[in-house]
Formats: sequence, C-alpha cells, structure tokens
Amino acid sequence: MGRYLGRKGLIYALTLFVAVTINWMLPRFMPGDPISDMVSRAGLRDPEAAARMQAYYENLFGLDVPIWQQYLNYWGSLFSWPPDLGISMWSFPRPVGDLVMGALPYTLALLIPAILLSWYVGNKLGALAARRKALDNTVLPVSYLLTATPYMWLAILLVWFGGMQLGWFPSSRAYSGNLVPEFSMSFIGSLALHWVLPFLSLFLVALGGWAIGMRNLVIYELESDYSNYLGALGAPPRLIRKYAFRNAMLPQITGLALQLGVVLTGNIVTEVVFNYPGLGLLLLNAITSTDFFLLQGIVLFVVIGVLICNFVIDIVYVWVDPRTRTGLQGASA
Amino acid sequence: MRQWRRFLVPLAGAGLVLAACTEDVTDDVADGENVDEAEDTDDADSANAGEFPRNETVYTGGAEWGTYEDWNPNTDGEATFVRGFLYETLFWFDPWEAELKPWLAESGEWIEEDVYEVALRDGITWHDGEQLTADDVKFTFDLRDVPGVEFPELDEWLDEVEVVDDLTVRFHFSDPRAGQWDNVLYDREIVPEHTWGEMDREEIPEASGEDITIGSGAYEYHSHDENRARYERYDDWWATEHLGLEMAARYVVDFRNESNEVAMSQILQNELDLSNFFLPGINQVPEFGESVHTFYSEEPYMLSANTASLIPNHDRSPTDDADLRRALAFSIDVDDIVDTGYQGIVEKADPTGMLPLWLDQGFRDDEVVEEHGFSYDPEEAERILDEAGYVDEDGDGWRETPDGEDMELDFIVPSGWTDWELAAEVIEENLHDVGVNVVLDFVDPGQELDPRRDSGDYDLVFDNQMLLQNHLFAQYFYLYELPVLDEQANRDNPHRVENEHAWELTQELARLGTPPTDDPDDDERFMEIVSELQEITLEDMVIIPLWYNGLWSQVNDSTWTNWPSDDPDTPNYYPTTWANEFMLGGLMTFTEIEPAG
Amino acid sequence: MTDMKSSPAGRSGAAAPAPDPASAAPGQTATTDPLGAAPALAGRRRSEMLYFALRNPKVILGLSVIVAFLLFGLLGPLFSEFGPRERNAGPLGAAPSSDFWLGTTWTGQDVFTQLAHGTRATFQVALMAAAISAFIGMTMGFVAGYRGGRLDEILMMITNIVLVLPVFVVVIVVTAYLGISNTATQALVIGLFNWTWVARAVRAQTLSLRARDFVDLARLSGVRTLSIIRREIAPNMASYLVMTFILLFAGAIVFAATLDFLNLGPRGGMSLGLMLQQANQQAAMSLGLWWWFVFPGAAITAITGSAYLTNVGLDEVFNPKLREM
Amino acid sequence: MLTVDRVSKVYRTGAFGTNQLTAVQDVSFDINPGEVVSLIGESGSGKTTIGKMVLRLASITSGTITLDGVDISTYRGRGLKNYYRHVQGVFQDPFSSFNPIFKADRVFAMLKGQYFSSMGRDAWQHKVEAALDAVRLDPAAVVNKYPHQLSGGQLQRLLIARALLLDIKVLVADEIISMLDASTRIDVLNLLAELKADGLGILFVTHDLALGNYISDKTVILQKGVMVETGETTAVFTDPQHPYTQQLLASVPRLDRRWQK
Repeated sequence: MGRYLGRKGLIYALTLFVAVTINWMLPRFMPGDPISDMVSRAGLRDPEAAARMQAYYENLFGLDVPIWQQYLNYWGSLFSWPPDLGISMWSFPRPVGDLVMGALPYTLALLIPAILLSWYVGNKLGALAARRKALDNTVLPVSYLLTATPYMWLAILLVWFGGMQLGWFPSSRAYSGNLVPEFSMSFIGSLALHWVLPFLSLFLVALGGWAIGMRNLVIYELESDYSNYLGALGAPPRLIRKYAFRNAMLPQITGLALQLGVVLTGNIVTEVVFNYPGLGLLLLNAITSTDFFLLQGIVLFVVIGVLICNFVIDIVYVWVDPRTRTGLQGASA
Repeated sequence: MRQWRRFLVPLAGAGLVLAACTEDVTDDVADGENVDEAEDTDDADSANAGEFPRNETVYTGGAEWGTYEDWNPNTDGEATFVRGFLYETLFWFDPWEAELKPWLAESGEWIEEDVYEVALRDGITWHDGEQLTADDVKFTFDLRDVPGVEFPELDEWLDEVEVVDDLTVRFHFSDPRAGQWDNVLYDREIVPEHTWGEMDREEIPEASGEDITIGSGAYEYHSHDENRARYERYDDWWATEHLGLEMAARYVVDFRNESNEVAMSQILQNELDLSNFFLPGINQVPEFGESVHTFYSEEPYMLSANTASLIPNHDRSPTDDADLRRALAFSIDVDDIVDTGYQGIVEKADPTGMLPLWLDQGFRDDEVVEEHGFSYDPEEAERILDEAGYVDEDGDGWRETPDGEDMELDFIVPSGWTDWELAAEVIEENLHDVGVNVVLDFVDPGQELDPRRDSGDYDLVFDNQMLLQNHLFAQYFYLYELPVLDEQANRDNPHRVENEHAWELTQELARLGTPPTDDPDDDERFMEIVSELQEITLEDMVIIPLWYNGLWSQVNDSTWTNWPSDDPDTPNYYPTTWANEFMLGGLMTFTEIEPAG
Repeated sequence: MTDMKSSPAGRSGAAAPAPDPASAAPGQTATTDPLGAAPALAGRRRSEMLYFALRNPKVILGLSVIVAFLLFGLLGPLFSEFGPRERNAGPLGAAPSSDFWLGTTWTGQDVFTQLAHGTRATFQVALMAAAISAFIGMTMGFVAGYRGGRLDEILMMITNIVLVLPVFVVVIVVTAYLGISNTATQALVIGLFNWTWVARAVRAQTLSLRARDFVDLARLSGVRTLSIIRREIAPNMASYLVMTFILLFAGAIVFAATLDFLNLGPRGGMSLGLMLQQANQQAAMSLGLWWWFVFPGAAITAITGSAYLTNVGLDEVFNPKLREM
Repeated sequence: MLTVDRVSKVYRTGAFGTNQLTAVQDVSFDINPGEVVSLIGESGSGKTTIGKMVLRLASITSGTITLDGVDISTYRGRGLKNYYRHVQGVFQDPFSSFNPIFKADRVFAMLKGQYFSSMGRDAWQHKVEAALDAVRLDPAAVVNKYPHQLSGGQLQRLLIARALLLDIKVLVADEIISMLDASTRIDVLNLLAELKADGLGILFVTHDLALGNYISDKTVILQKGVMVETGETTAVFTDPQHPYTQQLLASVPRLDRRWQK
C-alpha cells in the first residue's frame, strides 16, 4: 500500500513539476508582452514616464531579474505562506490569491455537490436499472441523452426554461442584488435559490454517465464467472448482487478521478452562462483581459486541486480495494 | 450504502454554507472598518446591515467592466460612482444646453485673460464632517504634476493655484485654454486634503483609495466585492440645502456584469433598474414599452454618446491616399449597419462626425458639407477610384493601386464584439462591391486590437473615441493631435494624420469658449475655425464617421420611476452611470427618480 | 511503470472508464473488454461481425443519425442560397416557417443554413481531432506496450502526467495564448491533449497480446516491429480501435463546441458551438428566439448521443455476452 | 554448431528497475547437428527463457550464444533475418501461436513474404506441399482453415512444417507436445526423430523427465535458473550426481510400478 501510494505520489509530484513549469513558461515565452500592454493601456504620452512605469511593473511582477532566478523565485513564492501568486492586472492591484480564494467557494459549492451527488445518484440509478428491465428501458435512454448533452446547452435551456419561461429560479449571479454576503438566513436562502439551476446543469449531465457506467458494470459482474459460480452454489441473488455491486464500484471510484476534469469543463461554461462568480468565470475574465498572472494563478490552483482530489481518490481506492493494500497488483510491471 | 447517504446529503448543503462563510470572512477583512462605520452612522431603524430593501435600492449596471478595485479619484479608471457619488467636481456639464452648470462651485469666471476664479459654496462638508475649502481645491489641482494623476498635461498650461480665502480659488494660466479648462472643471473630482494629503505625493496614483473613501457627495461607500459596489445615502449632503436636491434611493448597488445577455435578462426580470449595457434587441422584447424603457420610445431609442468611425491608417499605403479614403466613404452603406446590425437603436452619423449636440448648436457648416460631404453612393465611389487610378488591370476582380500593385486592405476587428463584427461584414461586402479587396482580421480585443491600433499596424480599424464632451476642441484633438508617437496610446489620432495647420487651429479652438460667450470676436473666430476644420477634415477625409454609438440606457420602472426620457413629463438628463459621462447628467438622473407606486 | 488502473486483469477495459475527458461519459467503455472479446472474435470471420453489426438496432440507429448529419453537413449548404453569416436572409428573428425551416436569428440569418455549415465544420474538426488523438494515443499505447521496459516507463509517465492535468483548462490556456485561427489548429490542439486514455487502454491490450506466441512467431519470421504491430496486434484490437475512434469523435465534438462557445474557437466561420455562443451572447433566451439555441444544441446532442449508441451496439456485437442480455 | 556459453538472464522489475530477478545463471551447453539436447526443469526454472534467448526473443544479460562461431547477439536487421533462416522455434500452445483472426496457413505466407518473395507461385506451392508432406499433413485438410478449425496436433505440425520451409539447422521445441492429446504426441515425437536423423539440431525444452530421456542425446537439468547437471542423457539418468536430479528422478511416476502410500 505504501508502495502503491508512493508511486502515485511520484506521478503527482512530477505532474506538479511539469504543470508549474509550463505554467511559469507560458506568459514568458508566448507571443505578446503583458507588461508593455499594461503600460500602453495607461496611455502615457511621455516616453520617460512610460519607461518608469515599465520598470515599476517589471519590478512589481518580479520580471527584472534573470530568467532562471524568476523561475526559482516562482517556486519560492509558491512554497511561502500564504503562497504568493502575484498581482492581478485585471483587478490591479489585488493579489491573485485573494481573487482565487474569493471565487473558490462558489466553484466548490457547485462542484462538490454536483460531483458527489451525481456519482451517488447515478450509481444508484445504474444499479437499479441493471436489476429491473422496466427501469432499464427508461433510465438507459435518458442517461444516454443526458450524457450526450453539452453542458452549455443544458445551461442555456435551464436559463431559458427555468429562469425565463417559468421564472422559478434566478438565472444569473450567485445571490440576489439586495444582499451583502453574510451569515444570515436570507443570504443563504438567496444563495441556495441562485445555486439550483447551475447545480442542476452540472448534476444532470454527469448523472447520465455514472448511471450508464454502473448499469453496464453491474451487468458485467453479474454475468461473470464468479457470479455464475456463486449462483451454482445456491447463493441467494441478493448476495450475488451485493458482490457484483461492490466490484462494480471499483472502476467507478477510479472514474471519479478521471471525471474531475470533465466536470471542471462543465463548470467553466456553466459559470459563464449563469454569470456565477466562481473560478471558471474568473478564468475567462483572466483570458479576455489577458491577465497572465491571474491566469497562471487559477491554472495552478486548479491543477493542485485536481492532484489533491486524485490523491484522495487513490486513498479511498486503497481503502475499498483490498488488493492494493497487499501490493498484489502494485508490484506488477 | 446507507452511511454514504448520511455523508453526502449534508455535503451538498455544506458547499453553500462554505460559500456564505468564506464570503463573510473576506468581506470583513476587506472592508470591515467601513461596514462598521456605516452601521454606526445608521439610524436605529436600519433593520439589517446585510440587506437592502428593494424599494429603497437602485440597481445599476453597465459601467464596470473591470473590477471594483480602484477607489482613487485622482487617476483614470476609478470604480463606478467614485466620480459623482463619492467625490464631486466643481461643475457639471449639461449637453442639452451645452453649458457648464455650477456644482461644488457656486460660480466661476475669467476675471482676467489668464485668471479664472472659482467661488465655492458655503457649508459643504466631507463625509467625516470636515469643511470642504479652497485649500482642498488647491491641493487637488496641485497634484497635476504628479506622474499618473489625471490630466497629465494640465501642468503645461496651468501655472498656479491661488487660495484667496476659504471659499475662493484663483487659477493662473500660462496658456488659458478656456474650452479645455471647462473640460477639467467638470471632470476633475475635488479630493480632501486631510486624507489624501497624508500620503506621499508620488504614491497617490498607486493608492487604491479603498480605505479613505471620504468624499463630499450624495452617497457614501458601503461595501463592495468583485461583482458589485454598494453605496448608502449621505443624509447631510450639501445639495439638499443649496439646490433642494434629494436622493430618493437610500442605497445604490452597481453590478459588474460579465456579458450583455446577462444584463438583458436582469433588466427584464427587474434585477436592474438602470442598465447602461449595450442590449441589442431591447426594443423587441415583450417588456419593451411596458416595464422596460429607453430614452426615446422609438428610433433611435438611445441618445448619442460618441461617434463610431472607420479609421484609415494615414501612415500606410494605400490608405494614406485621400482619394482612396474618399472612395471608401462613398461605398459604405451605413443605413444597412444601422438597420440590421443595430436594429435601429443607433443613428447614422453626420459626415462631419459631430455629435447631435453640436449639430443642434449650429456648428455644422452646411456649405462645406454640401461641397465635401459624402453619402452612400457606390457609383460615385467607383468613379473616384477609376479617376485616381485604382483599376483592375490584371482582371482578378480586385482593383490595384495606381502603381499597379495588388491591394489588400487589412481591417482589424475585435472578435466577439458582435455589433462591430456585423458592421465590419457590411463594410466588407460594400467594399467588395466596388472592387476593393478588404480582409477582415478578427483579433482579440484586449490582446491584439489595442496594441495594433496604437502602433499603427492596420489599414482599417473601427474606433469610437470621439466622445461626448463639453467642447468641440475634444473632437479635433482626437483628429489632429501631434506629434504622432510610435505608440498612440492615449487614444487620440490613432489614424496618425500629420497636419500642422489643423493642429494649430485645434489648439486655438481650445482657447476659445463655446459660443455664445461674452466676447463676440471670440465667437466669430470659433465659428471660422470650426468651419475650416470641417473643410479640412472632409476634404482630406481624415476618418469616415459612420454612426453614433448610443448612450446605452435601459430602465425598468417597476421599482423606480421618473427616469429621464423624451417625454416632457420626465426629466431629460443623460441617464448614464459611465464614469466619464456621469457628470453630464447621470448624477442628476438619480436626484429625479421616485419610488414606484 | 504500470499502475493498477491498467492492470492486465480481465477487466482492464472496465478499469479505464472515462474514455474522454470531454465526452462526459464515464461508463462508456465500462464493458468494453477487448481481451475478452478477442477470443470471441477469433472464431468469427469479419464478415460475420459485420453481419451482426448491421443487424444491431443500436448500431443501425446510431450510424444512421451520424450519417444523416454528415450528409446534412455535406449537402445542406448546397441547398441554401444564403451564407452562414448572411444577414437579412429573412425577416429578423422569425420563428420556423415553411420559408425558413428553422427560423432566423436576430439579424435575419437563416438558422438552417447556419446549422448546415456548422455541422460541416463540427464534423471536420471532430474527425481531424479524433484522428490526431487516435494516432498519438495508439502510437504511444502500441509502442509502450510492445517495447516495454524503460521506454514504456517514460511513455506511461508522460501519459499519466497528461492524464492528471485538467485537459480542458490546459487547452483553454493554450488556446488563449496562441489564438486559434482555423479549424485545423483547433483540431490539432484538441487532438494533442486528448489521447491519454487511448494510450493507456491500447497499451494494456498490446501488453497482453504481445505475450501471445504468434507475435514471437512473427518475429521468428523476420517481420519488423512496425509490421508486427500493424499486421498482428492491431487487427486483433480492430473492434476496440473502431470504438475508440468513435468515442474520440464524440468527445472532440463536445470539446470543440465548448471552445467555440467560449469564443476561443476559429474566428469568422460557423460551427454548432459558435451558434450557441452567438445565441447566448445576443440574448436569444430573453428575446424568446428558442429556435436559435435549441437546434444547434440538439444537433450536438444527437451526434454525440448517436456515437455513444453506436458504440454500445458495437460493444454488443464484439462482446457476445452483452448481446444476450 | 550452436554453443551456449555461461549465459545469464536478469530481469529488472519495479519502478526504474530497482528490483532484480535472476532467471538464468551461467548456463552452458552446445548443440551439434543431428543432436537433441533436452532442457529439463520445473516451471520457473528458466528453461523457456533459455529457449527464447536462443531464438533472440529475449536479450542476453551476460555470456554468449554462438552459431557456427558467430555471436548471435550481434545480429541486427538483415543479419537477424538470416539467423532465423537457420534457427527456428515451435512453442507450447499451438492456439496461441496462431493469430486467431487469420487463416492458419498465413504462417507460410508470412515466410514467403520475408524470405521467398521472388519465388514463383507454383514453386512455392510445391515447396509448401512438400513441407506439409514431411510433417504428414494433408494440404486439403489444413489450407484455408482458421486455427480454431484445426486440432492442436495439426497446428503443431503446421508450425514444424513452417520451420522446415527454411534452411534450418537448429529447432527450439518448447514443450511442443505438452498440450497435445496422447495420441498425437507420439506422431510429433516421431517427426522430430526423423528431422534429427536428417541432421537437425534440436533444443527440446520440457518439464517431463521421461520425455527428455526418451528423445534426447544430451540433457541439461535446471533448478531456479542454475544448471545443476548436464551430460549425456544416459549418464544423467542412470547416474545422477546432483541431489536435485536424484530427487527429481525419484519422484517420477513409473508405469511399471503401482503407486503406494
């Protein structure tokens, strides 16, 4: 188990290294010069003042030292506490870290329930569908429809139908205009009301995939040799289903890790459609305003987040699958 | 599975609570002090600091596209309402009458050829109770030499600011540019010396100003986050006593929005009272005319805010040829752009590029326009091209330059700006029709458009920086400002025209007040210059004015009524929250609105 | 370096479930078990496979829809007298009618024309992107699985790194920096980042096929490595490779549409994602022009859904166990 | 002719080859024309690995294998191809040796493409028929058939016929009869005996002592990769020196004795 997690850890460390390095390189080696753009946007007529401003910003963003030192500094600032992700140009002079932390709760409030609930409900539905033919005939086509639906389309349909036609839910922002964020019933109520549609758009699409996966896996397990064997031994169907379900869970847990990136994608477009102030919207703002430092910060955050989630899922996997604990498969090369 | 359920269901809610908590915390950290203060000054009936009763709150949006981070009135790009609500200017400008109206100043006049005297109103206090005096005015204008402060060139022609007494300030000019000075008078916010003066002068442009939002205006800073800024009424506002003005709305919340379509749904759902977004199609929604209104109830629906023009590059061949520019002007069907691109919510521009305000003032020289003007006439365009030697010799369907070289005009268009994309496509068709090969180059608005326009890396580009301002000099500054730098970053003269004579005239124009003034000679000279500039501009076809971008403004009167409109029963101020136009009537709009019902 | 997700246990197909980060179909290949399928294939001639495939209602339905859309994309534009961005083709914002079958946009563009051109562009990008992903993924998988050793470790390390990266975010960032000017670049960017699960799955199967004696026998016959992969190993996975390509295709459609929707796609042309973007940006929802955003979204859903359906059908064909269920 | 000299094979396992597994250690023997050498050991003893090293299907960690004095590990490309002209193998599982999706006689076509591309169609046909005849297969019964339509014995004989198409000097026969029915086993063994009589050297890999004794001239006994005993088959079987060999021989079930508790 230690070996298994150690190996995983190595992959994650390498991934982090590569991601951070690429992330650091992009604004420096890609076409375009963010600082010059910033200076030219300030619209100074005096070239001397412009030069001074350029120098000021280069110093501010740490671009006035040799490139290798910038790289080391970058790592250094990441490992300082609190991590220093630089200063946003879009929302100058706010620190990128502040902006990210401000947007993060909204994204998590969408993502965590959407991922876990869709996983739970989807698996439940899938397992049920595998058992009942009648249910299967409805669940399966609906699931395929859902999983084929692009996130943005569902989001648009929800805005149009739930927000405009029915007027049941607000279709943009995270809370009503007459509120200030605070810990009060009215604020949380408003938050919840604004959360429903974007959550649904993420939840529904992901749900379909899990349901299909679970249904197929359970059927596969039920048809497997050990199930037949158990059946031949006279084991009650309940027991066989229990085993099948347990075994089918394993790939679904691994799938959770792989699914993370997909839901993240959905999250970006959903936030755009609903004008929901999370990381996705922030990311798009960073792109449209060519705020490279903010972009870097968000990407770094997302990458680390994804790595942590992967690692957590790996640990859960170890906990669920006894084979990894004994190192039975971890050693196979 | 049972334990899973127990585990998951609370988790769904946990995310939301987490969002609530974290927001709460960041908010406290960011502006805790101010929130406390607001609570302190609140009356006892302030029920809940975190909630703004709908009927006491005005929701606005459309001015903020960045974030609410810049609370510094001394620099450009401040957050919405920093100018006007928090900090105020000495005058405001009424575009209907084309004249300055006193605001913090009781009066202002040229007492000598190069001395302007301002008398302040008595009894104006800052939000913290301190008196607003002539010293604050002097302090404000003495910042003019600090790099990065607004009006960087003011230092070149304003010599000295003299405090005569507590309420009187005299400005001594080395070059009395009366017209340009008026611009400063309604644009520059007066800041309190006792807060901003504590800072090192050089640091002032870099300060966020978030911790010292003490102004003199009708509203106080309440709180803000990335997406909205909140203001609360200041009940001891001087204008109540002096001018009898009152703000009906206790709170104003301004929203930054990600996109126009979001604003559209918000104005329809009464989540915005005043929207200054560009909302194409607003005149076609079922709510239009019911709860949703624009300034005019029919075409052109919007007031005009600036002139959108096609900018040819004078520094590059072949667009450096006036004949070609003239042919382009004749070949563009602006009506098509107005009708389909904008569905009639904008107006076709006058060939002089003058905003309706100046046309109404009678500054257009009809004779000049008659002789040198242009209109959509493709045959005339072809005639000009043929005559100037732009003919298709090699038979590929495209005209070549008189030198016989292939001609392909590079037209850069900001991608994603749908109205401009559409307009560009119309122009593309129009030019193709007369045999001119133009290629639309859709570029990233932030990353590529600005740098390329500023550095002159284009043949054709749209621009709309001919803005609604107090004086015609601004238009000709835009057209002729010299010298042309490598980077024309201050947005003037992006077409890189070099016309010394026109620039001389423009500078002279800036020294004259808008007629009628007290001096008939000046007025006559003003008209002369304006005529000559119109003639030069049209003859040389410096730029091609196309349409007036609207002062986009849509209101929902479900909660607040008496918004400005062309209806004689309502006020007729310019209803905008845009920072640069707010002192053109935006502020007055808020003094007029009334609760509905 | 193998990690257990692709262990050569009987369920390796099932253990690589999320076929495609953009396709949102985690369980899609869950039952695809090519190793289980290979013996089943062994006894059957290919024509027999085709026979079953062409009688599987899922395959028939799925393929018909895809082919219908393909034809629509290819021929549709020919039946329209308008350009995809041509304004005033019809009345402004008109509902579907006999003149304008799918209605018009707010500027009077014909939705039918846009849909036809958009479908064409979408197919182009998706096919190119899928081909690129398939090429990279299969090459990596074959080479890693066949050669083994240090090379395998390095390739799998790269794969695992790219696998963990949030691909879409990476693509967005790359797109933002580079700017995407045409469909080929877009396909390339999508293809370049969307191959990891293919590499892993193909590697796992190659690993197991490689252990079979017929591979050794081919080597003893003097056949070169490349030919062995091409002529001995790949044909044994043909069914799986076809299904992989279909999934990549479906994934690339959604991927490209999402990029276009965020206005990060090629400028100027027309695609299904761009239609959604324009409808959204021009407030079609508020204006009540439902036909503007319902049709392109439905087209994407129909094409990807049909691709999934085809895949399930093929799975049943290749995996007779499923067919009996 | 073929000499195996102090050959070892070490597998690296784990991440970056941190673990080592010695499969074969310092094994030496040689095969002469018309000689059968049997390589005997239980599973995991490394006997198959040696066969694979001889066939260049596995790399040699140390030591050398030479054919007619040339180190075979030096062969690349064309040289290797030429080596396979002289050294061929037949494996344990006949079904695994055929690509299941192709017809069985594709193994011939493969050789034609690689080695006899210039040969005319008729000549080739003739050659194949002669080879099939040599292994006593009726062409009509095996040509144009899928592997699963043929029996294990037929398949193994097909493989031997395939090897005979080439100009082979050494045949590595890895457990070639262990998966066959008892009735067909003897046919295959007799076939090998004929080939041996024609001067072919055979490396006979088996776990079956009796079989080794029956067929081979020389015997190599392997235990966990180490060669514990080698020599003339008769000598090894009548007078085993090593305790492991003795133990092995003692544990062989004998047909002439009843099993006793």
